[in-house]
Amino acid sequence: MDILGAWIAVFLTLAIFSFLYKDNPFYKIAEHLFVGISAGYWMSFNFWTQIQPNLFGRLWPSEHYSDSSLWYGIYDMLGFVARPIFPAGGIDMGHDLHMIYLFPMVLGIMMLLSIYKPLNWMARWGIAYTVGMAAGLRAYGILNSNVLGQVKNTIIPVIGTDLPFFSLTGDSYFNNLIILVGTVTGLLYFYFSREQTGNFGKVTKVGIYFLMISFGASFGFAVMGRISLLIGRLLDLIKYSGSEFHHASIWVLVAMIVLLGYSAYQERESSS
Amino acid sequence: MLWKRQIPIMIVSGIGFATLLGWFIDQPTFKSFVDDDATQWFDILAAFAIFLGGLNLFKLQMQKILRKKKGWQYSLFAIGGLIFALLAGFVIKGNPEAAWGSHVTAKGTLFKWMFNYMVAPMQATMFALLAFYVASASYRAFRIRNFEATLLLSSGIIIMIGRVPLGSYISSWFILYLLVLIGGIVVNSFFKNKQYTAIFVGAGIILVSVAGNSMGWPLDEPGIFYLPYLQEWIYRYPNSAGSRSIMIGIGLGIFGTSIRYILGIERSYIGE
Amino acid sequence: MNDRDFMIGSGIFTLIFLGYWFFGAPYFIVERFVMFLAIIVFSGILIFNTRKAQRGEEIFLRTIPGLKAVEEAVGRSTEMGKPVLFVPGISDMDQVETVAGVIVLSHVSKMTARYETPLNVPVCRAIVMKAAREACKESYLVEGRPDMFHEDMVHYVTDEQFAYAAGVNGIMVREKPAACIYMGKFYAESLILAETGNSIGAIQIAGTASQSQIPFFVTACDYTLIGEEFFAASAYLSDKPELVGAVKGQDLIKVIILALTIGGVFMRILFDAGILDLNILNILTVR
Amino acid sequence: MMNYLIEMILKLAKVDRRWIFLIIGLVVLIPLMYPLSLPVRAGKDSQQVYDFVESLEPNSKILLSVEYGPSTKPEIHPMVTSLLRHLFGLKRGHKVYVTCLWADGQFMAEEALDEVAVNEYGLTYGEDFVLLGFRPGAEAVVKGIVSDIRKVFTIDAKGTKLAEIPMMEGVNRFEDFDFLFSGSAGYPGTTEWVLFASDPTGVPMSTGTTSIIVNEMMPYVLGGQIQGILAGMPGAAEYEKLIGVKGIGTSGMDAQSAAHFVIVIFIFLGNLGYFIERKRSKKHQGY
Repeated sequence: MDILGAWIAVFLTLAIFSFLYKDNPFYKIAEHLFVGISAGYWMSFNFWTQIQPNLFGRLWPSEHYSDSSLWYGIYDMLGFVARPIFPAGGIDMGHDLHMIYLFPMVLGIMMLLSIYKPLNWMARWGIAYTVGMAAGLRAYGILNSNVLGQVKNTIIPVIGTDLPFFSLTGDSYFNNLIILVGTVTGLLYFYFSREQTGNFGKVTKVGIYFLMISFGASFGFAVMGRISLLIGRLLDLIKYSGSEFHHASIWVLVAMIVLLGYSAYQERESSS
Repeated sequence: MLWKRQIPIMIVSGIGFATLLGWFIDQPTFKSFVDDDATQWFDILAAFAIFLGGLNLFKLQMQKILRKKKGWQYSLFAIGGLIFALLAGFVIKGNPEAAWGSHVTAKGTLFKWMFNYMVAPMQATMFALLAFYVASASYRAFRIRNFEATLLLSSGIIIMIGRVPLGSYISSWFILYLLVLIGGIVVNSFFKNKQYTAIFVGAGIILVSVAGNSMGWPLDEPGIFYLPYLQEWIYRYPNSAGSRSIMIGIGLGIFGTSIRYILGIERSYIGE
Repeated sequence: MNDRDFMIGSGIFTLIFLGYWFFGAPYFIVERFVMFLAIIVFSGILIFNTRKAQRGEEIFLRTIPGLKAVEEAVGRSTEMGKPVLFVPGISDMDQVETVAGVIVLSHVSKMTARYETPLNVPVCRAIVMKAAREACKESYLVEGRPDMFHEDMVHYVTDEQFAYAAGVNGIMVREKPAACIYMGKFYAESLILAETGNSIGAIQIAGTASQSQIPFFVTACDYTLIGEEFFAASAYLSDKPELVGAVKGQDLIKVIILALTIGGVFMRILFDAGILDLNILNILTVR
Repeated sequence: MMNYLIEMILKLAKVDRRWIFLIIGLVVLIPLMYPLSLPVRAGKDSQQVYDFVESLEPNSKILLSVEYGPSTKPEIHPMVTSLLRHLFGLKRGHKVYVTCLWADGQFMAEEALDEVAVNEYGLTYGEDFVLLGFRPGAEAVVKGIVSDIRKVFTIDAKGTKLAEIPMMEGVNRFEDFDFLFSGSAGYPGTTEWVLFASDPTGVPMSTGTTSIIVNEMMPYVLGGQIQGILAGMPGAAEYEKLIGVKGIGTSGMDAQSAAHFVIVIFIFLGNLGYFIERKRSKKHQGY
């Protein structure tokens, strides 16, 4: 099973890399397979990590199980249909009984029902809940950390303490001044109610310079990170080229190059 | 209309206010809703919704196959992958010891096998494609077009080289000589006079050599020309300033937008 | 609501809150008072400016080139007879950026309806699919072209980040859209999308608040809405006074923030010199 | 000769990007097969993480949060294993609690613990380290851990009830930990820990992130909200150097250095071609 897996993994890896050459049947196979499998993967995964434990586990916890109650009667009926999802005697996920979780269940079922055109509007409630929740939670967190927190971090001494005037990589007045100027001018770039001309334009220009340095640095970091990932990928391929996997990487690579080369050759023939 | 418009707007405002105020209210039931349940509900809702998405994917790929649209053969892989993943998720466990529910993470199950040899390698390979793209993007985009682009390029290159071990072998004196040469190019394009350029470059080289000789050519001095130090300075100070201003801007943007949703000023996300 | 109502409303609110405070503020987390104040004041500014704009006061906003380009890009697709591709990011509706992306989509779909250009919106989350469909449907209805709308112009690909990127890549190289618009929350797939879009020669416009992805869009796209510009986009595109007013309000908040920063630095100097006995940093620290 | 050179540079500047792809691939592959072993110099931020871990009181409780998957494993995994080696190697009775915000993070955490805690140090599960496992919900999980860890995790990853795990005694909420290390590749990750856990409670934290999000984290590091940062694979290599155990991070550095230099050479050639081109077109316009 592991050797078969290694061969599949190698094929899929190289098939996706082949997109760098051009769009080709190998890539198309890998792409479609990836889309299909991952959709099914996340459907199953979310069901078993969200709906079953966190929703059903709260609605029918094993702690409160009794055969006589009507509520668990429904549960037993469901269990009759799908035992793995509704194991005998309630679900033991350590949750207490939370009837309030009927609300998300109703929202979820409404979401599913919205596939039927006349009930299309039902999805809106779920969307509305999501947006409302996100807005409320984010507004506080982001104002605290991204705005006030960063303002606080920008209030740094520029005179009057025992810091040195200049130190390349340590704290110094010069570096603090850079941070202060950069933050203020950068923020002014995002001031919309004024055209960026004249003196104001000059100030925002400085802001843009800081933004550009920051973009460049990000880009540099990105190059670094992406190369690291390629290193990881190639290390795997090197591992799979070993004899315990029957040299999977090498064989698949050769086969792919031959096939792609052959089709490129044929294309050239037919076009000439 | 009530069901389709007013109630969704009321849900957004109601939930939005509740989650926002929840940050300030120290009341156990309310607090646990805001801290825990609010996002949990969303996760449950999203877990329901993903089935809707899967159905849409299935429908579109099926249509492609039935109508024999161009490339329909590949859709077979998408449908096959989806069905395979759902089988592994809901029907075939593969490891009798793992219980339903924990089979999505337990060792030795078909689901885990699918993850290890299909999902993970494809995920990682798509990610690794970025190593190539980042190279070609930097090759194309890092052109000295104007001052801003030059800043972007310089900070990118300094970070790229300064952060890897090989970069720490580049003496600051080498960089100084390089700067003298670049200065020469600038002087040349500014004055368009070969004599000036020669004088500038000659004087620069002599100056750097004398200084280097008197200091004994230390690798990392003067520090501002030693790439590992310089990159640290760039990413700690000017880069931080730039990204901080973007951060504050984004923070205000998200805050303002969230408040707009909560107050019902902006409603077009549900088709108003 | 006019100014007077606004003043009366905020007066009543303040009175009620003072009363609540007077009675010991039960259940209130007092350490977060600074944040509470900030939210109230900033929201007040936003509401006030929104009202002001609704009354018809002229509000000037500087031009953002990327937003002007959206209409041009749609126009060019029409001329070339090729579709417009819109990617609303890979996050769910619980990210404010995604919601903002869907709002931009509602404007873009108005343009495609007007120009009768096909629109293709692959999405990564089913809830986003639902919301995007509603938004598009409404736009086509408003433009009087409900016949041109069909549900599957917004279609689900998969929840998996890179499978989604692979799928969108496939759409790009096979359908060759003339305009690719990326608006929403993006992660590592940003560069895969933007580079592929670049290789097929499409006009690319991006807008995102994902800080780490902005540089890629800046280098690989024709126009990029950076951070806050992206959130202002819906106001620009819709031209609705209440939204324009809110952007103006945000600008005022920015001025306050700048004043706070610079004033804070001075206060800190005075504090360090021992002249002022008030550490501004303690005030701004909210646990 | 000169003309020939110029022609070649111009040709190189317009080279099909697939040649770049091929060269990058080879430049990364070859050093991996034939390593050069360049030495590594530890930067300030890695040193800060190291020093902070060194300064932890004996018998500290450390929360390790795993937020990466197979796709970002090459960058973060070496950091996590090095940190574990450091913590256990100090032999000061530190206890490590591992949680995962990413589903696939649990596989990564299992691997790291098996490798270091079990195989290298022979430690006992439940007494020296525990894998609490993955819980879905992103920031909700973080907030849950802050308010009551036993509500989020009723059982650990092996299905044992928390009450039956000896080292869980006295651990009820986030504030009971002495230090948090987040190995983070994106959302949910370090940002959520800063916003919802470390900032509100004041428990110190460090982080190891992919290179790409370092930039986003730097303001937090400079503001003292995070104690040092391990930045990408070089950060991992630096930490490996600090604790004196070489690993994937160090061996990847050769390929990394080589690839960076090749990219810089490409950029240089591209600019050279661009300059020559621009000069020529100016001449043609008859300056």
